[in-house]
Amino acid sequence: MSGARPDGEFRTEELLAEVMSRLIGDARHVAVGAQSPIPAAAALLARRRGGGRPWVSILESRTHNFFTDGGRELFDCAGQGRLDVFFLSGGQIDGEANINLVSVGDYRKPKVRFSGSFGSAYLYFVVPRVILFRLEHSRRALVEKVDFISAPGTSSQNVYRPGGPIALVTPLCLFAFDREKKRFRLQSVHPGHSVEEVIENTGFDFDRPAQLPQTPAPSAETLRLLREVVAPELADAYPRFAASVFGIPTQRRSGNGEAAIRNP
Amino acid sequence: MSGARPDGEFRTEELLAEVMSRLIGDARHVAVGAQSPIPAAAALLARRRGGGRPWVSILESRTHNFFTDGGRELFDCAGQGRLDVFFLSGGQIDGEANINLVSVGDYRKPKVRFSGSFGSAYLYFVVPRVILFRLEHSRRALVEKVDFISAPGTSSQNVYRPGGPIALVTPLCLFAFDREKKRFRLQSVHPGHSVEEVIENTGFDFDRPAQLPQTPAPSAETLRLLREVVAPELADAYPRFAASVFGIPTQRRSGNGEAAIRNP
Amino acid sequence: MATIAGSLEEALAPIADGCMLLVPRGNAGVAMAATRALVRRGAKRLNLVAVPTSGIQADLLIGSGCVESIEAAGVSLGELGPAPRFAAAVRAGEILVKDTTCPALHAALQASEKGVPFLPLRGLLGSDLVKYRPDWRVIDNPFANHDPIVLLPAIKPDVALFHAPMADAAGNVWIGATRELMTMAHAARATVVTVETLHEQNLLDDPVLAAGTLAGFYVEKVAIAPRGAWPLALPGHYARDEAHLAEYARLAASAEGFARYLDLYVHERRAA
Amino acid sequence: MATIAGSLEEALAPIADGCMLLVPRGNAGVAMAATRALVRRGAKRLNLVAVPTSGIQADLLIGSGCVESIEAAGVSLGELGPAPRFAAAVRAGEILVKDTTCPALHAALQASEKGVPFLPLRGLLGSDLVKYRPDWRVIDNPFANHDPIVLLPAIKPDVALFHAPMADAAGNVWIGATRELMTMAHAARATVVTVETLHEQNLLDDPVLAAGTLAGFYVEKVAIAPRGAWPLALPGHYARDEAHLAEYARLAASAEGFARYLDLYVHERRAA
Repeated sequence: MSGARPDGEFRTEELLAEVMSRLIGDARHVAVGAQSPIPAAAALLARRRGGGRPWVSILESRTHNFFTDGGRELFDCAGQGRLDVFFLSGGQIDGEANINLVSVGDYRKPKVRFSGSFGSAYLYFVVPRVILFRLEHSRRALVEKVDFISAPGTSSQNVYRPGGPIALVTPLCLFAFDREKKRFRLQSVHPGHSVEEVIENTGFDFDRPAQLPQTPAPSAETLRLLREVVAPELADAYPRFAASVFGIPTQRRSGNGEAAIRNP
Repeated sequence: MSGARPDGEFRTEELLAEVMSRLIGDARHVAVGAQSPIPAAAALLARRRGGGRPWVSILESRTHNFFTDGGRELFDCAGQGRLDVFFLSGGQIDGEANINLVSVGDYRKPKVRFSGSFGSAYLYFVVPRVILFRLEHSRRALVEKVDFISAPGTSSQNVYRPGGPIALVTPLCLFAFDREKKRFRLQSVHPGHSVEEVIENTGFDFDRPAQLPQTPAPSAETLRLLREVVAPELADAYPRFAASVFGIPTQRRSGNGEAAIRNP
Repeated sequence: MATIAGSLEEALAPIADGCMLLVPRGNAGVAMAATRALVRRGAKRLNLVAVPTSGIQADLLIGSGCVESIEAAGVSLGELGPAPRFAAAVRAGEILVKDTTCPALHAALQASEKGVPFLPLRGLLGSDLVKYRPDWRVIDNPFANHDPIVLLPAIKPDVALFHAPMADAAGNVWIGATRELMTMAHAARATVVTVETLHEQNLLDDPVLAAGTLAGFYVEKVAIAPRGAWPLALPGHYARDEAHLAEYARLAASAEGFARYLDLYVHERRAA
Repeated sequence: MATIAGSLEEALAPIADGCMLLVPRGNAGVAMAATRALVRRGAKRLNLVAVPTSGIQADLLIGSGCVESIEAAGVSLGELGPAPRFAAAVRAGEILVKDTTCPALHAALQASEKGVPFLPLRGLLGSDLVKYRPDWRVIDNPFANHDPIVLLPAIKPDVALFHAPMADAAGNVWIGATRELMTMAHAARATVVTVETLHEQNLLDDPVLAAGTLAGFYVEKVAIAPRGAWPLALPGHYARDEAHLAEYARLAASAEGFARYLDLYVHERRAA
């Protein structure tokens, strides 16, 4: 639990939201799927900075959501070419940007079972700029080859694929993805971390420049926006995240006249 | 224009509505498409007699219409197997129950152009009991072979086709359709008409029994139901028909709080 | 995305000559005021796609020489008989007709809505519609043996144009249960809407209104056009003007009568 | 068609052992009171299809031994982590999982809704989902050259089960903007709905309500179950009970804890 922090200090979640927000760039429409509180914060931050652009759709949110055609609208919208940026994670992510949201070990009798592929096997193909994120930067999360391909990082020339990965954000660093080479390239290392730490904890091989920049820390203004403006907006979709990272009281989630029911 | 008629007298439209109503049988759901006022009357009559069964959907009606999923719902509903009876007509209908709603002569430069095929090319295949009707019983309407097949009367064994024609109703008679033989069979001739008249005015060959029954006239109770109960219900979809056949004042069409606009 | 246009004419700017224009059936919110404005503007070579049928709107545009082709399951004036300028233009070979059937049109739009290149549809086989639609394909259903099925390519319209009861300042449009308007907007590159009135609150803020609302995200332009569906109905708001439609049917039966109709109701702006 | 059932148990009669049961995602109106009643009844061999994901509902049914197979794009407790009984059952090989992706589920239901044997979908190629779904087919798009595309067979559920704010005496159900509930009802052979309350007027008589209404024509049974989505949310009516869901996550982490949860909240009927 936290609340205000001394000026200049920031949490990893805040740094990552800032990094993702920059990656969003000049998008028209950014959507955020299930279990993605940091991407949701990034999208709302980008929208604040853009003065209302891009449109932001947060799957679990009632207020940041213009969909009125049911659960399929997000996917139809992406199929229409009307979704520019999406975020995906994976239990495993490998060096060719394949993601695994299904299982480790034998598919039919796995050692570990994850939640499932959600929309990844579709959105990874049709959304032009997919930002990967993984909050555990380890050799078991970032692997040489995933055990199960929920969605492949690249496809052969004849496969219809206007979309795909552009980057991978972790608590240690930012990778860019090169679709031609099918490889990640280290872009910057976050403050307090080193390239050696990245190499040691990454299960796949990647490119890197001779001179490696540090990821810029979020500015005071960014932190203010995140804490004062974005965080309360996050709470309707991610009450626990908003509470633990930003200290937003959990009762705020039951806004819109919804009373929480504690007992039947 | 007409209004009340002496007991026992009936108009052709009333007889045909009665004939179609009997053909509806024990259906769960009957739908009526565009430009089909007599079928609409038949369906509403059947529903009255069935104490609220079958469900009746009238395309142009606001009150007899439970569709809330847009223009495609009728067709989706039929594709789901949830529509038992539908009515189709044709500029031309031939002896194999092919119907033509498109044109006479060369398709690209026709002598006569009709309105178009509407839903026929689909509903004829998937609705189990399609009742054909043609209000002009002549050799130019009931032809040996249609100039354009909007929808074929029969299909080969391997074509998915749970539906098709069961009968053809005209102002002169009732034909049943035999899908195996691909031929019509004369079932009954309407009061005031003869089998010779039917033969003379029909462009296709058809079967007929040695003893040909007369179509029963509508009972006094049927006529009462049609005139007093069904006719006012018809007026929201078919104001001109309800006015000219049943003498329902045309201002009734603007029910449901809708005011007619006479001038911009 | 949507902006509330200062005039009907401004709102219609996205409807360029030669574009593929998607319009709804007679009682689903036909933008008739906008249609008259297109005639006045002298729109040319429109490739009209009716969802799935049309009446006076298509007839008026065809009679005015605005139309190059029309894809529709039917064009008629309903109880008032055939659409006279449509029938005349077809007989004269002046327009290209792409005959279809209602569910095929809905399915082909849903294909665009879903971003797939085609949708399958039952029925159709053995119909001459298939014969004259070289853009349709028949394949063997891969999930069965010897089971032919038609595939319809996605229709990708440039602009969808319709009339609705209300919009709000954000360009959200309340369409009610006329859901094909939503599919049309999803399928089209741009959507232009005329409305009776502006609603003061955001339509998406009220869950009951939101259920019948197309998000402004999909809408390019909104213009206010009171009684904008006249002489057609806007269900729940006003009925068809039967007398006017009968007058149209009578006048449009001849080229001269049609010209007189235009003078009376379109060019003179008495109807706008 | 719909009848208002006298009890929740009576309404659930169409959900026979071994049937294919269609249920919505967590915030779309999950019939949790009905789910607890199914557990109490000892439902068996359900083939669960989640539209397109599930959480505590699937986990509860799986942990209670009611489920033979599940088709879903995801099963999880959201912010509270993995669905523990689901994960345990998969690791033990006790249930068959048909892994899929959200839009594939929506498309396969739309195929049923449209009465077509399949729908195509972009994406998917090169995913191991395709490898483990022998019921999917890859064909060459007939409208292009060397353009592979996946075809998904129609999902044809026996029963769709969900919870909604209100129904009327005719069985019409107001679902608002949660339109997948309509597709579910269209795709399923029968639909069972629990609602918070009965609405006194016919929902179809009010055009604003009608826009968000599923017609009773598609509904087999309606039962009144106040707070019937608890502990999940019914958006616009009540929020998720985070404390209870956290308790579920904690208890369900072990088989023993799960049994205790059932004792506390399901079998004792404290939650019904």
